Amino acid sequence: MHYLIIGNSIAAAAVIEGIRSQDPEGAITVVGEERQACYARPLISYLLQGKTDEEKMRYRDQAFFDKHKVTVLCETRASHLDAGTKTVALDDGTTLTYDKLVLATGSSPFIPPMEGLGQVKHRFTFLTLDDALALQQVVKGDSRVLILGAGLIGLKCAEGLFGQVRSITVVDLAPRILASILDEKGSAQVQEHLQQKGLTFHLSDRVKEFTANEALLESGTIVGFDMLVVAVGVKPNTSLAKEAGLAVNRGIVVDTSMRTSGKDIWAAGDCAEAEELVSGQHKVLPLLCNAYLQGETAGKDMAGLTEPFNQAIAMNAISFFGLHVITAGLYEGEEKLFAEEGSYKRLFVRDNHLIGYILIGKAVERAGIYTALIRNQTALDTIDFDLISRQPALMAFAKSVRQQQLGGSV
Amino acid sequence: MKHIVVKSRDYQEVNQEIRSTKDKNIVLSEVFGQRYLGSSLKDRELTIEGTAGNALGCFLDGGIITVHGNAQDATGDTMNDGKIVIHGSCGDGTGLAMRGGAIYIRDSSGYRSGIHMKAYEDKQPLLIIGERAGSFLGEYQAGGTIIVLGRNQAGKSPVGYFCGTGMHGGTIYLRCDTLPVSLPPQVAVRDADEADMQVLGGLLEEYCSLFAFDKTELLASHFFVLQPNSATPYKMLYTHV
Amino acid sequence: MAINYLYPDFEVQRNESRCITCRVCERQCANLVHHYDAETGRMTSDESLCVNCHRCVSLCPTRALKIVKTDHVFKENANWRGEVIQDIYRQAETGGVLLASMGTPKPYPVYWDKMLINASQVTNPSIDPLREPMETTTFLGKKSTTIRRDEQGKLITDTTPQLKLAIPIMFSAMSYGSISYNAHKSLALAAEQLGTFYNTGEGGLHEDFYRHGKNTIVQVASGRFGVHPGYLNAGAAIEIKMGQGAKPGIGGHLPGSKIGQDISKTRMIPLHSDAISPAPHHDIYSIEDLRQLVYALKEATNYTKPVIVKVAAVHNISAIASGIARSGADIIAIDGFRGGTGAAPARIRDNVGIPIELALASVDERLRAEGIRNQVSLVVGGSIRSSADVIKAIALGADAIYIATSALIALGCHLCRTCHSGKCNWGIATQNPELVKRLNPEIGSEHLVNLLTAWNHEIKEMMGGMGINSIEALKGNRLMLRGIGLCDAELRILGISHAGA
Amino acid sequence: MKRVYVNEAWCLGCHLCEYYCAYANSGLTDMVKALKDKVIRPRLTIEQEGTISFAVSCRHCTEPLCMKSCIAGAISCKDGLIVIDQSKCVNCYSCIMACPYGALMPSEEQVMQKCELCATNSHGQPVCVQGCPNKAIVYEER
Amino acid sequence: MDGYHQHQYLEGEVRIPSGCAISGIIDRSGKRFSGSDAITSISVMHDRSNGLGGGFAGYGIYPEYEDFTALHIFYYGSEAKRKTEEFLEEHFDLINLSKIPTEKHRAITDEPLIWRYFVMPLPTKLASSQLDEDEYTARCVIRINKEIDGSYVFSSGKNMGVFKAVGYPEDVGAFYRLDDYKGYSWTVHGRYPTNTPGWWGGAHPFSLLSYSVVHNGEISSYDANRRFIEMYGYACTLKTDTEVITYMIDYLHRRQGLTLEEVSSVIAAPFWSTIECKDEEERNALTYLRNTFASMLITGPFSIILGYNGGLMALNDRLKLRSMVAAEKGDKIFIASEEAAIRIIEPNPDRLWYPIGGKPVIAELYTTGQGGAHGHQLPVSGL
Repeated sequence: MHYLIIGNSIAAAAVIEGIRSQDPEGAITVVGEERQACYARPLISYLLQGKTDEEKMRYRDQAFFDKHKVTVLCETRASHLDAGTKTVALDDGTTLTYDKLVLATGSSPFIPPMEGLGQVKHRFTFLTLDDALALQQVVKGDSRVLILGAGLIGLKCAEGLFGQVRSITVVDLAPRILASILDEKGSAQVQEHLQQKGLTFHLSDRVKEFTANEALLESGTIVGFDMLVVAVGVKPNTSLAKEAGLAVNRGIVVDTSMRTSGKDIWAAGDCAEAEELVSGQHKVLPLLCNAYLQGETAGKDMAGLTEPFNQAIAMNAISFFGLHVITAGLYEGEEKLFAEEGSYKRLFVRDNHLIGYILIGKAVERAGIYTALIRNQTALDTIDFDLISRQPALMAFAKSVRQQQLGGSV
Repeated sequence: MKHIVVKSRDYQEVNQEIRSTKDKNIVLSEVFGQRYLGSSLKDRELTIEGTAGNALGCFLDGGIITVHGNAQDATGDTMNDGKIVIHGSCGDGTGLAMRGGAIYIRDSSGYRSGIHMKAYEDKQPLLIIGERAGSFLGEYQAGGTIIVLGRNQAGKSPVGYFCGTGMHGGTIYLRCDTLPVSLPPQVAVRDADEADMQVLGGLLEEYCSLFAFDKTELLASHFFVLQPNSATPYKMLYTHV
Repeated sequence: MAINYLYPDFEVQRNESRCITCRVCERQCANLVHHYDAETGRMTSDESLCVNCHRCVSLCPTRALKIVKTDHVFKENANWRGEVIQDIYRQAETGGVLLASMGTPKPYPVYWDKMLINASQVTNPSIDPLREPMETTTFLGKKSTTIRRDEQGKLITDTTPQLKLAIPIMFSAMSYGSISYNAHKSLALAAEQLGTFYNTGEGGLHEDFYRHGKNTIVQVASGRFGVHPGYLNAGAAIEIKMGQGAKPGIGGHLPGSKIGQDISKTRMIPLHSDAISPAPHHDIYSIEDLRQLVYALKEATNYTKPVIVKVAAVHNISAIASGIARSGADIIAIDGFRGGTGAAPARIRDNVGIPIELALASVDERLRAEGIRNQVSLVVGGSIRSSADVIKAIALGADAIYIATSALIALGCHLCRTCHSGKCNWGIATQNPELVKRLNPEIGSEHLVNLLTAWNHEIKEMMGGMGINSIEALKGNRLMLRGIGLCDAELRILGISHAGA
Repeated sequence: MKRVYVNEAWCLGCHLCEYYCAYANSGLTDMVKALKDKVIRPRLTIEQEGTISFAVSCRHCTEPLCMKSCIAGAISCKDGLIVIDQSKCVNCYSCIMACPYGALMPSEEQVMQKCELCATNSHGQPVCVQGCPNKAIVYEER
Repeated sequence: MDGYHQHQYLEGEVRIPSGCAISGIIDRSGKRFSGSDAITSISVMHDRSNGLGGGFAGYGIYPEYEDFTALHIFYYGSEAKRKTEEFLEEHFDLINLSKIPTEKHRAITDEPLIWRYFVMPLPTKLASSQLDEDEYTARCVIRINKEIDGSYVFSSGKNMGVFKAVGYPEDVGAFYRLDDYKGYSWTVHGRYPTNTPGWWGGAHPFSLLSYSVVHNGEISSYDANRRFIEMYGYACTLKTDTEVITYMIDYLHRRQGLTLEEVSSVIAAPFWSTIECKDEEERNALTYLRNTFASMLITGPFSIILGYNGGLMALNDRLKLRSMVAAEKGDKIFIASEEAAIRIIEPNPDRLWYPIGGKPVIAELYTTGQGGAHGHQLPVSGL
């Protein structure tokens, strides 16, 4: 039995663990494009900040691969997948055959066409370790940084660079920051926090034209910069799948066992498009937690244990300069709002279920209890919702449930 | 060879005569229960014909005592070294606090045999009983080895009640198919394994040749091995004022 | 507010350098002694509310607390002592009868402490209880007076019903109501594990505890609370309570405020109505009436349960015991005047009755003199504090011992003697659910089992020292006792010689 | 595996477990020194409402969502014990988002902490259990 | 009271624990033999005595008076004798009275007056007492011992007699000229009391009616036993273990009608753990006996030989803390503290065994009992 994993990040590590929980012997090969061994991409902003280093960033160390008897091919790109012959061609000219394949190819930055972009000398994306290292190379104390995109990646990049550069300006087309995960009030609160720190925002705006060191915005504003980071979004890496004729929408379509439409081919992580629990729709959820759970599910399924994973929900835990934000699910239906000094909480309820929340500041404590309400689709009339909406607490559950949770099996 | 006819003579007199004689071999005949015969004897061989009295060979320190007949109570009391061979049976308290040497009994022994037997370094006492032993065998045993061969017992347990009670060291081997009743909680029992049989083979060598028993036949039977659970059975008993 | 003559008995001493303001003292004091002062960030206390129960002291994780006796004094007076004066103040102010809890604190002689136990030397071997069999199994009940045989000459062995105790110690009567559900449960679980018995007291048997019936003695007292045929048949024995050591001749009452749902159901009386136990049984005004009740209970239980008659130790106890022995009772329980109680008038508790040691000695001797000692078993209680007390009681002639205060102490009681307040911080003498919860029966029963297991070990060691390996050979074996510092009259009553003689 | 289990019937809401926990994980040998005049950060939480109270701490799940959500690979399972490598933690709160018991919280040093059954401090045995006066928290195999 | 006793505690004024040697012989065919074997046997165990007491019981020694109670009485002074004889005449027909023949022995001193009476209860007195003859006699004996100062009945059975004194037992045997008596069974005792007074009455055997007990050991249950048995009309005047054992056996065997095996399972009751192992019927019986007569359990080390008309019973405490050996040769059964004490009179027994603790060895005349020596045994083979 030969398991082949294309991609060497979180999903890949989880696939390995999934396989090995069932099959201690089958051969496993990992093909990864990057130089570095398996690491967690979200950590790159912390690398810039100096909160971690390359060594600590490793998601699984070499001993992990040794223990699980995994062959890792780094800096190797899979160039072609033939589902019929069950072969994968590598860009070094060799071909690997597989019995079972998982595509964990992740995603790539999306760079929209922009006039004059080619003239910009220090131009970066911010997704990989190499991106961060390249950025680090040119950062100087007097650098002016322009970041396109006020989403998670752009702002984490801003936080990573903060203090090491002269100025940071963020431009986004949307009228508010973190528009994909926050509501207006939440955005405003975070924005205020960031502005207090010294970040400059140009929202509802876009770059019309670049020169070497300036960007002319549509509003007419001219922003001078020494370094440019483009962080407007990512797109799933689906080309291998498409070539092989697998069903692909935005991402590679998979079922709850992470099987693609192709025989003996699974997909997991940022490249995959699976059903989201709350909406019931197929979505790409580029979240580390999902990547892991999908990878684990795929790995187990490949090795013979089918344990469907159907609890994927959109969620994010992020912090900027000590201000923590945790969000999950959909922002629809009835809502309950609790806002006070330094704390913001909005809960979304539909049909007797919690379907989403936004928590900022102190309100993030024990957020997982809310997450579990969404995940487990707990009927709210079985718990003391009044109590739990004030404060996430097991107290809100019936005594028997508490006994099960705290005194029973886990 | 010195020959003493004992009959109704006072034990002090007899023991005095034993001590004062130069002969290596001494034979006592017509013995009727005189006490302390062979007490703390060293380097000498004593042969007794008749009934050896209480505390035969007490504090024995290397001598060899052979009895043709039975011995009474407390045979080998606190013996340190040497050998006592009984061509017959013993009364109660045989091998009391024995801490070296060997007692070989052809037939049976009474209550409390091997009580408080103990071992230290090269002092490894051995008590072998051919047929059966009374209750409280190996009571308080702290070391050494007791073997009961259960001859002529038809596989039934060859010991009485409360075998090994208070045991906190040493080993008891019982040759039988049925465990004794009322074994105390301090005692762990197991079936003898290959290694035990090896040990037994060594320990029974001299015994079998002395009484002309068939060692192979004896070893062909099932043995139980009794050992203490703990060397400190009292540890959990106390709290401090 | 009027003048308050009373100064608090105790002072709460808090070591500020150790206090970490965890506030456990505040949370755990039902008397509301401790408070957290947010302004200073420090704990404060109101000692006038303190009953010295040590709950806060025991739970303080840094041992920052201790309770000390106040050094505030009245002018010294050997006759008009401070406590005497304070009692007068209390009564003058309220017009009330002084109420108190647990056994008398007065310094009467404790004869247990004036008796010494024998041990073997040379002529007789002492016995090690860890290896040799050492028996404490005790049967309570009437023994046959003559041997009967069937036609084949075989012994007829059907004795009257007996209680078999693995250890000669039982938990004496404490009602559900006077003590908590969890205290009762602790006793029931421990009795079951130990192979002995606990006693319902007169409060009936909670439905949850019927399952412990084979280790339960059900009590029938003057109030007859919760008594019905199912109850009588639920236990292993029935005890008729005539009196109690702490308050001979006195009834009792559990105030309606304590009669909550559960207790109301168990006692079978209306919610929040007083539970009144009259001083006498109103069907027993004489000894022959006692016989009538004894046999009524035997009839109701088809002669399957031994009947115990419990009386307080009073002056003519030996004559009373003789009468009880002839009433058909199987077991006589005698409660000495140092016995405890949930609530008793202080003057009665402290002044009525006689010590159990003397009562026991004289009852045992009297029953023997009359040749009827074997027709009845004798159980004594009333401040048995240790295994040595047990040994001495049995050597004086008791078959078994009742303990209650010792058991409560094992459960955590610190003898603050304010049971009557209902605010027991240890969850024992209270019905407040928040306080009751503090006594986890798993811990409670474990402590009781530990205590009696330890006592039993000590009993066995002492028996072994005397060369006795069965408890029955100790019973009434007064040669094993010697008096120390006792006068002739005391020695004569106890039936023992003075040490050295 | 032995775990800490909670029986709320016996929880008195005395909060001693929290103090013992904070002390045990303080690295100091003197409780007073460790806790006096400090805001404590215990690794377990007493939930209290009216007369009900109970302690909540890490359940050491066999399928630990915190571990699976940790972006830094800082949470791992060692023989059933879920432990945090605080040197790897970047304080992103993904674990807080994931844990259905709300059993993780930031330490004073702003990295995540949680109950590690005192296996990783000098006490070796859960101190909350030892300090509980009423066996409302027990440490056992179930 | 004589001078000797005025300066010392009397037996009975203090409790005297003692260790000892015992021996017993019975010829089950009823053939009578002299007391010399018993003397020889006990002399081997000289070291177990200390000269403060020795004594014998012989059964079948008065065939010519077998229907009469033989009273052996010590008198300290003629006043005691006068009072006692007055009492006897009031209650009994006196058939024969004489001094018991003795031979001066230098080791036996301070002897009291030693008299023997063969008596039968006065029929009218007996009838009005509503008692049987044994009970009537026993009560009279107890009354004399309790109430008449200086007088002590030390033997009161039929066709049997106790002979005892202060001294070594072999000397006591010679003093009483036991060579001249012939009996089918003999028991003998050498005493090692650990307290000073050696009083003639305090020597063993202790006897009531035809029961006689020799005893080796010291019981720890003494006062529990005494206070219990005294409820039933016995007065333990001597404060010795043997006295209380004798009374208990009398009570259980004669008055309650228990068999000797049942008596043994009361006074040397098996441990509860042992009782638990028995089948239901035996378990019930043992539980019943132990529970009913709980206060008659004897604890502490003891080995006794009970003599009675027609047999001997030997019994060890249940832990067998005292030694005891039994042997058989033809019609004879031997029991002794030490094997040598048997070998000296019978060097080649047919079999020899160690009785088990708590289990009686009972040997009876073929004519009166089962004739065998039965009971549980720890056999010694190879003889």
